[in-house]
Amino acid sequence: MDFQLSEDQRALRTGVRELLAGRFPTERLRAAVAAYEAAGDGPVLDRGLWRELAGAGFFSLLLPEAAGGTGLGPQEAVLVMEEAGRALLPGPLVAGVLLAGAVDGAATGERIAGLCDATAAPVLWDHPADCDEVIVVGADAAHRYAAGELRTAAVRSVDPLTPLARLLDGPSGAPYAVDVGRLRRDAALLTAAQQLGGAVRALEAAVAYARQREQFGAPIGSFQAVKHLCAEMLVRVEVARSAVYAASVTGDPVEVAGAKLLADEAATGNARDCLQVHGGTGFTWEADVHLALKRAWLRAAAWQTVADGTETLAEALTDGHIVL
Amino acid sequence: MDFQLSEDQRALRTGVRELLAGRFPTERLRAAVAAYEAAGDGPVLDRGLWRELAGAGFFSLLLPEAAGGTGLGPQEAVLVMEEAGRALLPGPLVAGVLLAGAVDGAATGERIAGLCDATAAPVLWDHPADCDEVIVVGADAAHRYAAGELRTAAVRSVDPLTPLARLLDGPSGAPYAVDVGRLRRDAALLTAAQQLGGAVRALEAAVAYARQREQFGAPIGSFQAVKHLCAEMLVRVEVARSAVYAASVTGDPVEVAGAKLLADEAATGNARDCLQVHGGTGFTWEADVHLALKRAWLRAAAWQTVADGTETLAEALTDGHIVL
Amino acid sequence: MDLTYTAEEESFRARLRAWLSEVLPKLPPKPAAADWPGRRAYDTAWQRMLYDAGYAGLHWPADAGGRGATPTQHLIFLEETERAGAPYVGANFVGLLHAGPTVAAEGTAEQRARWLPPILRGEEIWCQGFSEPAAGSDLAALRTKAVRDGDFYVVSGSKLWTSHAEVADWCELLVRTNPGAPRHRGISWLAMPMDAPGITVRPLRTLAGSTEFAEVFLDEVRVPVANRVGAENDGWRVTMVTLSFERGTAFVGEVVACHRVLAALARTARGNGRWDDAVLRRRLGRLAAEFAALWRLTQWNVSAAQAGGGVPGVGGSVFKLRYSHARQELYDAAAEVLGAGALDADHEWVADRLSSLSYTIAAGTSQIQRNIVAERILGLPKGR
Amino acid sequence: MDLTYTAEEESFRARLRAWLSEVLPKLPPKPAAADWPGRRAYDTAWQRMLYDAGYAGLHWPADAGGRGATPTQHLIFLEETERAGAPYVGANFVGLLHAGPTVAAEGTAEQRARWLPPILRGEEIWCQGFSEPAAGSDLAALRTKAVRDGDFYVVSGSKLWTSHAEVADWCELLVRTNPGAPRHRGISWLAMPMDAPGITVRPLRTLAGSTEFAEVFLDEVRVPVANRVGAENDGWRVTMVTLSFERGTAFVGEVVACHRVLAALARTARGNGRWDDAVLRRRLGRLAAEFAALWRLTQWNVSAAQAGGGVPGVGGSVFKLRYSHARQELYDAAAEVLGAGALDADHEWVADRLSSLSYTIAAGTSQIQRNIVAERILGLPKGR
Repeated sequence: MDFQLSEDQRALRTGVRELLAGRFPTERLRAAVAAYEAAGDGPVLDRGLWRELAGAGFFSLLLPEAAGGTGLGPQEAVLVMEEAGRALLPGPLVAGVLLAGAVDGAATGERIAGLCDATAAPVLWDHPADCDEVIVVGADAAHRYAAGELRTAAVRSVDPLTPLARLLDGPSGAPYAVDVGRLRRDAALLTAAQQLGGAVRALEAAVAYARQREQFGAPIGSFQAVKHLCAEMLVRVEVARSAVYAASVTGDPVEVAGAKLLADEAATGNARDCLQVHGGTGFTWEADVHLALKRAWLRAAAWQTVADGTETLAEALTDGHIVL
Repeated sequence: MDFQLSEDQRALRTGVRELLAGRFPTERLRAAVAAYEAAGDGPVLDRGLWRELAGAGFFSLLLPEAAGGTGLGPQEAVLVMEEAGRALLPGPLVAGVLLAGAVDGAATGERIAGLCDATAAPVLWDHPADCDEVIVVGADAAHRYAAGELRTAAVRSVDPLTPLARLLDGPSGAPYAVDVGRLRRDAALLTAAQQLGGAVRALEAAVAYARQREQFGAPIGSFQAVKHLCAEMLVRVEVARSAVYAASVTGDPVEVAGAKLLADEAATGNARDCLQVHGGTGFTWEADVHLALKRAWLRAAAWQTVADGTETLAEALTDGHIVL
Repeated sequence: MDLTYTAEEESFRARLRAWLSEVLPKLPPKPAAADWPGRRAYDTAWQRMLYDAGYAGLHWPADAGGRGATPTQHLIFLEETERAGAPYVGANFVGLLHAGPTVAAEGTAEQRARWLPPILRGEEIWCQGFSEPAAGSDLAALRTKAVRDGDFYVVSGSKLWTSHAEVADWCELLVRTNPGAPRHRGISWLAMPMDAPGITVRPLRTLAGSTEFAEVFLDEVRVPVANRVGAENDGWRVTMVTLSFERGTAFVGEVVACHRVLAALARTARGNGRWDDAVLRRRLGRLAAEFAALWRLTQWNVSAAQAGGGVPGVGGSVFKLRYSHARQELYDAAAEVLGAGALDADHEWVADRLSSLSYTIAAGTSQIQRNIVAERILGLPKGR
Repeated sequence: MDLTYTAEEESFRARLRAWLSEVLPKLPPKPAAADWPGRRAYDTAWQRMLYDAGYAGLHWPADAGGRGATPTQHLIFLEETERAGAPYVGANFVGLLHAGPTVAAEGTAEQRARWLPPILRGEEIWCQGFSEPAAGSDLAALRTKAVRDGDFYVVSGSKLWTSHAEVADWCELLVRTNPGAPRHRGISWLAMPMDAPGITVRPLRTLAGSTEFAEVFLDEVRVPVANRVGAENDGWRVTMVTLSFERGTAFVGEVVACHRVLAALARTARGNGRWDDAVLRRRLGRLAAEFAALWRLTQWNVSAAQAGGGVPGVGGSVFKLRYSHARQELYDAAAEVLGAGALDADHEWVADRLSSLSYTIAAGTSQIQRNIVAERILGLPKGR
């Protein structure tokens, strides 16, 4: 047993972190927010950036080398998604990774594929105007649509980096042959990894602010009330990280359910606490603190709700399905 | 509207507090614990104290003056029960107050009556060896038994001030004609009042200890972590107090349900936090901190569980039954 | 303990209800959120209607032009206007609830005559210039300085979180008049005319996307010394005195509103099937107990204020701690009821969820409130 | 990231399992909780069996008589013994897990030869004399003083929370040897023979009703200077060095036990109908995620220790914060499963619920742990 990152995995993480720091710094984050606000219902993603990410291997992570991929596995995909979550990178990233082998041009970033969870109510599709194609995934079957084939209603998204549309019709159109259970599991895992990254971002932001902001003649981070908020944020991160990484190793669907649950808690809880640490400053649009919270809400609603996750885990308890 | 204690109510509270400080100080509290531990399954209540309490009007609170009572109402009963809870006074007090008019000798303390909630699983009877008579209250009907008439199995009670026995038989014996809904409501209200008192006791103990105990060269109450625990304890007390007092005024069953819920939370939450403030000291038997927690658990299980209380409240929400 | 209202209180309530049912249908449509002049006009028109009907300054003392109502009457007023869907105090907030009472309590006869009647009649709007970028929780750290120059103070600095700055006539301003004195002893309270040269207002966008607040930059703004209320360097006390006027009514309308939202959540959940989820259902039941208790605690505090003892729990810190948390929980529950619909920013509950995030921060963070409760009520030692 | 065990690790596990299945059925019955001599005999007999089978001091370095096992092997050992229901380390705890490693790391050759072999063979039992009535969270405030008198220290004071004091042969004792020095610099580490005159042991009753701990009163107890480990006044460092030996295995058995309890809760709830309560059922599901993650975090920490980097999260503070809270939640959930049966003190889960109340207090309260995490991992400033 060696439950630590390998040398290669460490290098991958560092590489992705540096890539994103260079290609998607705060100015581009803010430009992405502005793009959404300016777009109406139009496209908002930066296609150039998308191709750059593809060029760096973002979307071919799970493709075998024979198919032009990197031949890496879920562990590496999770590390990349964690960094993407930490950078608040927008776009249908989970779809990008999971559909790279199924949708022409997705691996190279030439075309953008979407994934949509049809078990939610209402059914929401993210980045509708950016996607060239979308797979709508129900509980047991999936369907494939070209852009424009779906009737949708506009929704003003709570997350200013993730436009949404509501699907107006039930499943129809071309069936997409796929192991739906597996696809849903993988989508939950990669979403959990992004939540983990979001939780890390919120922790880092809170600690940096607590060190620098002074009130009552001292950095607020020297007060136990703030200190202890930050400590619990780290605890959430470490627990979620163990769960997400382990789920990427075992692929066990119950373990993925637990990982998604804990990563959702870490992302929303940390974003809330980060806001509290920032006080009034955090309540401003400019401080960017809200972006992590809104994204966390969005992801928590995708691919597994708390109710579904806890029921899955409860069932596994009596099934004798032992994760440990 | 004048939602404050009247002069008389203030005087009553002060009187009861002083009475209990004199008649049931810490030494007698500890003697009561020792009595339970020595008793095996035998009686543990101090009959002399019980008669003294009766003499002070404890059990005739709700009896009309014509029946030898004080002619006071639920508001006064709640104040007395709060003080009893604060003193951790043992015994079937709720039964004493509610059965004073129904059981001969109960009002004068000559005989001790018990009440037993038969909707719990298992059905537990407190102070079985002390009661001369007991009313077993089901969901819709109640039955009356003389001491010794019921088959019971011994239970080692988690609360060393409240011996318990488990009833072995279902309802039988003499039916007791009573408005069961009303009796259950009143029992829940008076139990909530004792929980409120227990929450106050825990708060007072925590604050006293936090002021006096020094670590790292300062009273631990000067550290925010301890300060904020204590502040939240006070918040729980004040919210529960408003709910319990208001429920005693309106008698609304939904309001009683809410009051019991919040008083249970205050009692158990405060006892837990009091223990945390006390650290290792609180973990000792001698510190008495545990007594409040164990009593809080016992009372939380009686007359209304969290599940039942929240369902009652939820139903009232859609019924348009507006408490406000 | 009496939760019934007196005949007088009931008759006050009946008259108010009758008046509301008569006037509310005639109100013009609400202006858009970003239409500040429209909002000012709407809010001040409502204030004028209250004035004409005898409800303006209900809780102000009679000698300040108010109605000298009891705290209970004020509670009834806030409860009934909220239930009836009457306009909020809006742009009149600072004038009616803070600057006005400050002038009433600490101003000279001339100052009272100048500033109070226009507030009551809805003719002048006030805003508040207290917080600064480096003075949030620690308000006494404020740096905006006022230097005496003859009959004027020359004021420079910046203020934050100022509502209605764009349309206000006056700003109640805390400034540092003695930089050498201990923090709390060098502050003065000034009424600054918002049309004075040197004032720049920059809207401040919140995480909800709206611009309910502004930053106010002050560059050598000249404020007459005659506009100072209270003695020079005594502004901290002047302000705290006013804050301590809390009569338990601060959140009456909000608690009523929370009850209404909660009932609507239950109805919606019944409608969309989520009510069958026992976890969500009991969560709503738990919140029903919470807001019922907060209503009773409100009545308790109002009664205590009416009895002359002031509001228990250091002017409402106990209440605010619990309420702000409960309100956030309410909107988290709303998100559960809405399911994925909670991602639609146009839904009223989603917008309110975003706003509710400020409740544990604004007007004293929960951390600061816990310090207050622990030190001033429980008597725990200051210091760490 | 590899969660499979190596062939070597699997063969270690297989041998251990085979041995456990052979010896455990032959164990004598467990002594009663209050039978201290019986417990000592039972625990030391088990230690002797481990010794004879080559499992004693598994994680000790070979040059101290241990087996030099990897952290992963130690994890496997703790996991398998817990699963098999083997005896706990019990009376051997302090010797094997703290005093022994201290002597191994800091003792002289003579001291190692004198004290280590009897620990491994189950011949001598150690207890710990660290905490004092006025030195709990703030251990460095300890006052028990040791005054040099020739070749002896004369020790007076009192110690608290000492397990197995009644039956121990030795006590690892922290004493103040230089009252004038800064708090952390005047402390020394002594091995005190428990049969020395002047020692009084008073059992300390816990809220669970048992007497798992004792107070130890020291009245001019003479301890040879030769029994000091490390330099005079260097005892704080000596102790901290040992505490930092954490290899992530501290809670292996407990996490395995929690999983077993959780599965039993689910079975019981299925049996008594409470499983139909979605609130309780999902609460158990939530706990399943929690303990699964804590198991993975354990494996993460053990792997980190094995890779030589030490345990992340300052030797397990992060883990302990979450685990102690989760374990308390587990027993609160158990009380829900039991319903009114949770008032029966004879039920195993009720007794364990009471014990679990100490988890957020013992070995560093959660408050202290959060300070450690915030200051030593996150680098937040000390001070308030």
